[in-house]
Amino acid sequence: MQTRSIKTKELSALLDQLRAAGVEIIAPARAPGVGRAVVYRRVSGFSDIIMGVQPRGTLKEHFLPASERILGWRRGGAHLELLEASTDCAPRIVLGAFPCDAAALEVVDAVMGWDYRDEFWFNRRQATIVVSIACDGGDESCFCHAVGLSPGSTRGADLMFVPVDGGFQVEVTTGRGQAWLEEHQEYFSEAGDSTQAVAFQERATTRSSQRPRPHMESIGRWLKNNFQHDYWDQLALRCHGCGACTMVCPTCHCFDLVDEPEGPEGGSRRRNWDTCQAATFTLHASGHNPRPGQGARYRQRILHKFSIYPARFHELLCTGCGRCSRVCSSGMDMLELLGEIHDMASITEPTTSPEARNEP
Amino acid sequence: MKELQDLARRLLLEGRVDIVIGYQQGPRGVRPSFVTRPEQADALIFDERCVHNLVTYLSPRRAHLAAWPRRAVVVKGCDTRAVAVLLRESHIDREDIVLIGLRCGGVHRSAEASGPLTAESVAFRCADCSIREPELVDHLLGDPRPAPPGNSRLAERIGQLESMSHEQRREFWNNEFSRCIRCHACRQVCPMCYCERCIADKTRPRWIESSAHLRGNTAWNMIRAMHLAGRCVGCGECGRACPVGIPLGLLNRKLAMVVDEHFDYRATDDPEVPGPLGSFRSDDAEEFIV
Amino acid sequence: MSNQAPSAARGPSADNATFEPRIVAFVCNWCTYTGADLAGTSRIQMASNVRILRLPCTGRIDPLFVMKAFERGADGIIVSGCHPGDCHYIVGNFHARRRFRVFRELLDFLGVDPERITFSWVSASEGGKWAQVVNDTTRRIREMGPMESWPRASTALDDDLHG
Amino acid sequence: MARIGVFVCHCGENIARTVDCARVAEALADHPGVEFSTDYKYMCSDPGQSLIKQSMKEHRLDGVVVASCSPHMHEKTFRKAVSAAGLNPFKCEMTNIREHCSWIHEDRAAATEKSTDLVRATVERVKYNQALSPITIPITPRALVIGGGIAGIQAALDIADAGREVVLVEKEPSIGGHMSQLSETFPTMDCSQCILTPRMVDVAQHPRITLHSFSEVDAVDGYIGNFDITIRKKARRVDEDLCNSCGACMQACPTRKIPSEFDAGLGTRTSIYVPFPQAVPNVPVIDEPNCLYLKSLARRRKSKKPARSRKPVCQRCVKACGPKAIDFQQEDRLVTEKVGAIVVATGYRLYDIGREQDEPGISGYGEYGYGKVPDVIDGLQFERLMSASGPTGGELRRPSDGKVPRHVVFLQCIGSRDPAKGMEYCSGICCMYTAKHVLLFKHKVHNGRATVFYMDIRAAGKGYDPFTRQAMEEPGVQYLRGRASELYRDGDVVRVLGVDTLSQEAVDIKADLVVLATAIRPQKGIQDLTRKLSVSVDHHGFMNEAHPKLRPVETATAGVFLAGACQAPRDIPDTVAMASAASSKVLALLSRDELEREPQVALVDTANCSGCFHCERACHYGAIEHEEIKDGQGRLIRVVARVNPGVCQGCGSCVAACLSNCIELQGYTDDQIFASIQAI
Repeated sequence: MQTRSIKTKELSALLDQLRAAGVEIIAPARAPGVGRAVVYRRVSGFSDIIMGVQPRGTLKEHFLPASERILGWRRGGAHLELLEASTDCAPRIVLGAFPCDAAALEVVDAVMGWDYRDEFWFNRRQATIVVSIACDGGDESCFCHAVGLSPGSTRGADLMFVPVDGGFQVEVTTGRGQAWLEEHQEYFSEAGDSTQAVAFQERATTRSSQRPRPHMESIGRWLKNNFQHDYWDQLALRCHGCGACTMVCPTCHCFDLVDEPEGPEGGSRRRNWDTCQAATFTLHASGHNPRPGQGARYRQRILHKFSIYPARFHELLCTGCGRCSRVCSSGMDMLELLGEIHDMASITEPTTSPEARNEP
Repeated sequence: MKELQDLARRLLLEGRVDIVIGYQQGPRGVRPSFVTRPEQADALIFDERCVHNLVTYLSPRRAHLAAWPRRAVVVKGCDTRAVAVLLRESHIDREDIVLIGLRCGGVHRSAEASGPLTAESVAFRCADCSIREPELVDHLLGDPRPAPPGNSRLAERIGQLESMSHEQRREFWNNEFSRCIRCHACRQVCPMCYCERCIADKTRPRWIESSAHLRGNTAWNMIRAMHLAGRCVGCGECGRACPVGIPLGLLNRKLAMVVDEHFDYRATDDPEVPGPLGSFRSDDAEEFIV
Repeated sequence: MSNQAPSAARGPSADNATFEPRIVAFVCNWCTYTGADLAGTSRIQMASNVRILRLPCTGRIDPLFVMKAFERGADGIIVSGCHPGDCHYIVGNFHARRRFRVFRELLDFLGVDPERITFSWVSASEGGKWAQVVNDTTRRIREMGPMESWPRASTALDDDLHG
Repeated sequence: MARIGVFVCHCGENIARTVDCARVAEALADHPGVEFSTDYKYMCSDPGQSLIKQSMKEHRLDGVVVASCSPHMHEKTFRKAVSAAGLNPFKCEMTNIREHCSWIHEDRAAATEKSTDLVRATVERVKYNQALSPITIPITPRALVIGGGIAGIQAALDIADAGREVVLVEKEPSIGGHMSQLSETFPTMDCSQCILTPRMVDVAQHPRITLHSFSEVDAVDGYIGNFDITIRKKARRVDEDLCNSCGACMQACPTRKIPSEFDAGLGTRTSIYVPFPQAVPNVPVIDEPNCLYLKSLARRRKSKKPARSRKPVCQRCVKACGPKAIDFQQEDRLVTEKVGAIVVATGYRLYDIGREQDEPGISGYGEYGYGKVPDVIDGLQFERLMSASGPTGGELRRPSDGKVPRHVVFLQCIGSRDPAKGMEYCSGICCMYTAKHVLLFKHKVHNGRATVFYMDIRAAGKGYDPFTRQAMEEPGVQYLRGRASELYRDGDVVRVLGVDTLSQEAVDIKADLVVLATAIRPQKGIQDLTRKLSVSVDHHGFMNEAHPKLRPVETATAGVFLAGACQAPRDIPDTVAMASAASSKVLALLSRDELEREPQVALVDTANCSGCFHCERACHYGAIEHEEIKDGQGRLIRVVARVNPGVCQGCGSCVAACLSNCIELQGYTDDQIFASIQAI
């Protein structure tokens, strides 16, 4: 694939042109309201976009909304009419996805297309060009290195921008990205000198790789063998079960289906985000709950990410974005947790190479 | 600090409690700490980053804490008001808990904050700190601290909202509530939200729709506020936990002002004071009733 | 609501002169319901916009009812029970009075004009007062126009409410 | 899918004139869950009811909606019909399209649309109606009567005579109440004690009456049919079984100057005493604060000095008592009684014009010297001065100097009908007893003068008006319409200043004695009792009846009844009538083995109850109990709320108080209400 570059001014013009053509632009920008947090949202132009700050929300809500209607019904007398929701999606572009967020889309593709192909998800995926922007290396909660990614990872992105003076170096990573670039090539220029871009990437990699790097395979093995372990209840003591970690996780994708009657005549079936951290997630109608305590629920989250999902789809359900640690109001920390499991695994598996953790 | 650590160690050594819930340094600022062995007591700290209301961990809904029934909890003066509500609402047995009070001069809004406490960084609830010397506690540690820096942003914000038209206010809240993703983190962290099955999880009938659409979100945020009227102690944990940053504290504070104005009730550390809803006076004002 | 989906006449552009508000009344069985019976027995004519739902006592009336009625398209609400001291269950209305004081302030703060809701004490002997409450409320809500600020339930498979 | 039948009634023309009933029925025919829908001229008629029953069979209906008049009118009728057709009666609901629709609207289209909406909401509700069965409660066939005045005596005798056991509790040492203090009674002038004491004796001797005198109700638990009463028997310090009523102890007692309560403070008694000679039981009681021995014990306890071996103080009564009935060791004792019904007959007390009042909102009479003028007395004191058993042996002698008063001024409405004093109500009996006092006075002091200040004369009872007329026309008697503006002591007379409002003339009377017809007030501490009984009182403290016209002797708390002046000021005939009425209500209740109650009571979903007991605080009836949930090993998991269906009155306040809505009021469940709101 080729490398090109784009000036900020040109990018701005490109976005204006896309918007005029009816393409929806999703990019990091400040949310409306009191918090003014940066989130991925629909923007009207380049000036809305805020780069270099990891958004609080993730990209997933643009592919799997927090709540969406998937079916409706209307009743008149004995007649029942079913109203299917459209799965169509107009063309969109995500501009400025963090590499960890772009990668997450591809990670979740596996489950969305597994035993049943989720039309809502894939139609949105197909209608969307994902342009990521190389990360500067993140903060102390980031651990993309540990899960096989990096600040410059291009996974899940059709193109990646690397910040350089006055614009971006553009790396094309997919055929779709190539085609899209060619469609809009008037806005792009030749790659030119790559020194700045390489330096940016090196700085980011250095920052990122200085953080602990727990060994995921041995963690996976330990998890498999330690379903019953005092660690879980100890770990979950401070956890409120609020589920904020799952809500801001780019790879958490569990949902609930609810039927909402809207009067006697009709209603909607909706798909809503759900969280394994809630007691109601597994509560049976009988009142029995197979995951009765926060320990069991927290274990489920860890197992799903680092044992169950890898076993089924051969990859981790985590891109190391660190949002779970940042959002937690009681200071649960994913990197710390993985380190602890790594240590426990090292005791039971003394063969684990110490280099793998790369402790500073 | 040593005073606190020594006390925690002693309580555990003497078998007075099974666990001491306090604060420790975490990877990102201060976080709750759970000390079950005397030798762990040295991890306990207390400073102006200790914003968390640890009384939440006394709520009966913390089933995973049931293995440690006798708990000591580190509380600030304001936190004791939450203890009072749990006592009043029959949720804890005073005999089972040891309250370690720490004299507090205000806390940052964020547990990750650094530097001195300023009017900018101080938690909203510190603005009207009224319990400098908590009486409900079993132990009171630390030296007297100066009063926290003043901060009236919450009250100002409420004033601003009140001066708006209904339409403007509605727009403001629609904007806020439309971000809600119905994770119910606000409920989970609230020391007063202890229901076995929250009304929002009741399905027959489903009064509050679980979908994150404006209708369901309005219903949830409205009823949540209503259910906390006269019970909320203003600890702000809900707002701190909200992953989308909805200013829930505004709603809670507003209703606290309402029950103060009309029923002369303010959150208190006295469990004997009846809550304003569930009690009444036969001469309560009723100018809004025809 | 009736079988018809909210019609154009109920949309934001509705002409207030032709706008017929939908008002749901939550009333206690012993005083207001009986008072409304008396209004009927006395043939006191009143606006036909109010639909009464009978509860045993104002003490049973939950803000959830009001919320749900608004969700379902009500433009106005009446909550009515026995005068203080006359409650069939002695104190139910005292509890209700406090609850609705708070709820009213909450609605106001959320940007819902509390004038959308009438609270009244109507005794079993006040048929005339009931008619007045009904007429005053209907007139007031008609002047205010349709309730637009509350997110409604509707069976139309339209755009997601979650923008 | 539900199979609901909709039956729209024309009520002749009453509904059909304004509502297109056929159209309503037609609109509902298509509604989901409606199996059958029709209209008919008179649903409540026999053919109408048959139509319902027949349709129920034909269409196998599992719910019925009758759209007709108010459920207050015919809910029972239709539920009975539905029940007769084999369906649970609570599967039938009514929609009120007459009182709430056809009678109050003229626009036919609007009324028809409204009717359709209302019926639709009811149909949706009925889908969630559950089959309910009446609650049966066993009944303890005994009654408690609180108060041993004429009301309590009458009620106790009526109930006991009819064959049910009665527990009578009287707080004073003797039963008899105020009536035993009266000299004569209006309008017949028969001697009060002569007609009362035989009834007191009847009580004492009745095999089915257990009398607890000098006792008070300490606690009331339970509910209709099943009350558990705790009675505090105050320490009398005289053994009731041993005492032979000889009176030697009273002769021996050295403290003799204690104001007698029975003589309204005008006479004296000893510190071991029976209130009056005909007391029932005729057993003395020792007055702890005044007894020399008990005082010395208290002093010794207080000083905490080691008990010196000194001879005990006094104890003359002990020495005087032949049967050794005096027992200074006796203490308050709690006894429990199980009863099925309660009659409250606590009576009244008189308003005191003093400066200090026991309740906010009540104020005294500064213009009458706050009761400090000795020759200004109240009606009960006058009764005692007139009574043959009174402190003066029936001679009228005024308190200050024992002289026979020549000119007596009677002031009516003292406190009564005076919002400024806090009692805007009429005390009812004062016009009558003042007339009686005038006649008694004229009888004893033939040439005496009586002046009565009155506001109106209220004499509506049988023979009452001629009686007051007689008093007015008695020579030397003058009725002045107006109030005394001031009275004060002036030498050995009391100056009464006022205005005769009819002649507009100022009046200045030098009276020898002034008698105040002070207002009737509820007994002191009545609110302690009403709280225990969960009965409400009005803002004066008079107990509230369940309905002012149709249920005058019942209270809103099932199984608790009222007799006499605890409900409002009453004279003797009204009190006795009320007592007999309350007895008949009690007997109707106690004549059954079981009580059937409407099943519309609250029910806790214990699986979801978190035990916060907001419900308990909202429940006025104390129907919420604490239930322990235990695991298989008997370990306590948590404590949850439970509703006692016998106590629950079905108001639903607990449901609204429950934050997680895990209490349901049956008949008004969340599902039912939700469904009707969804549809309306």
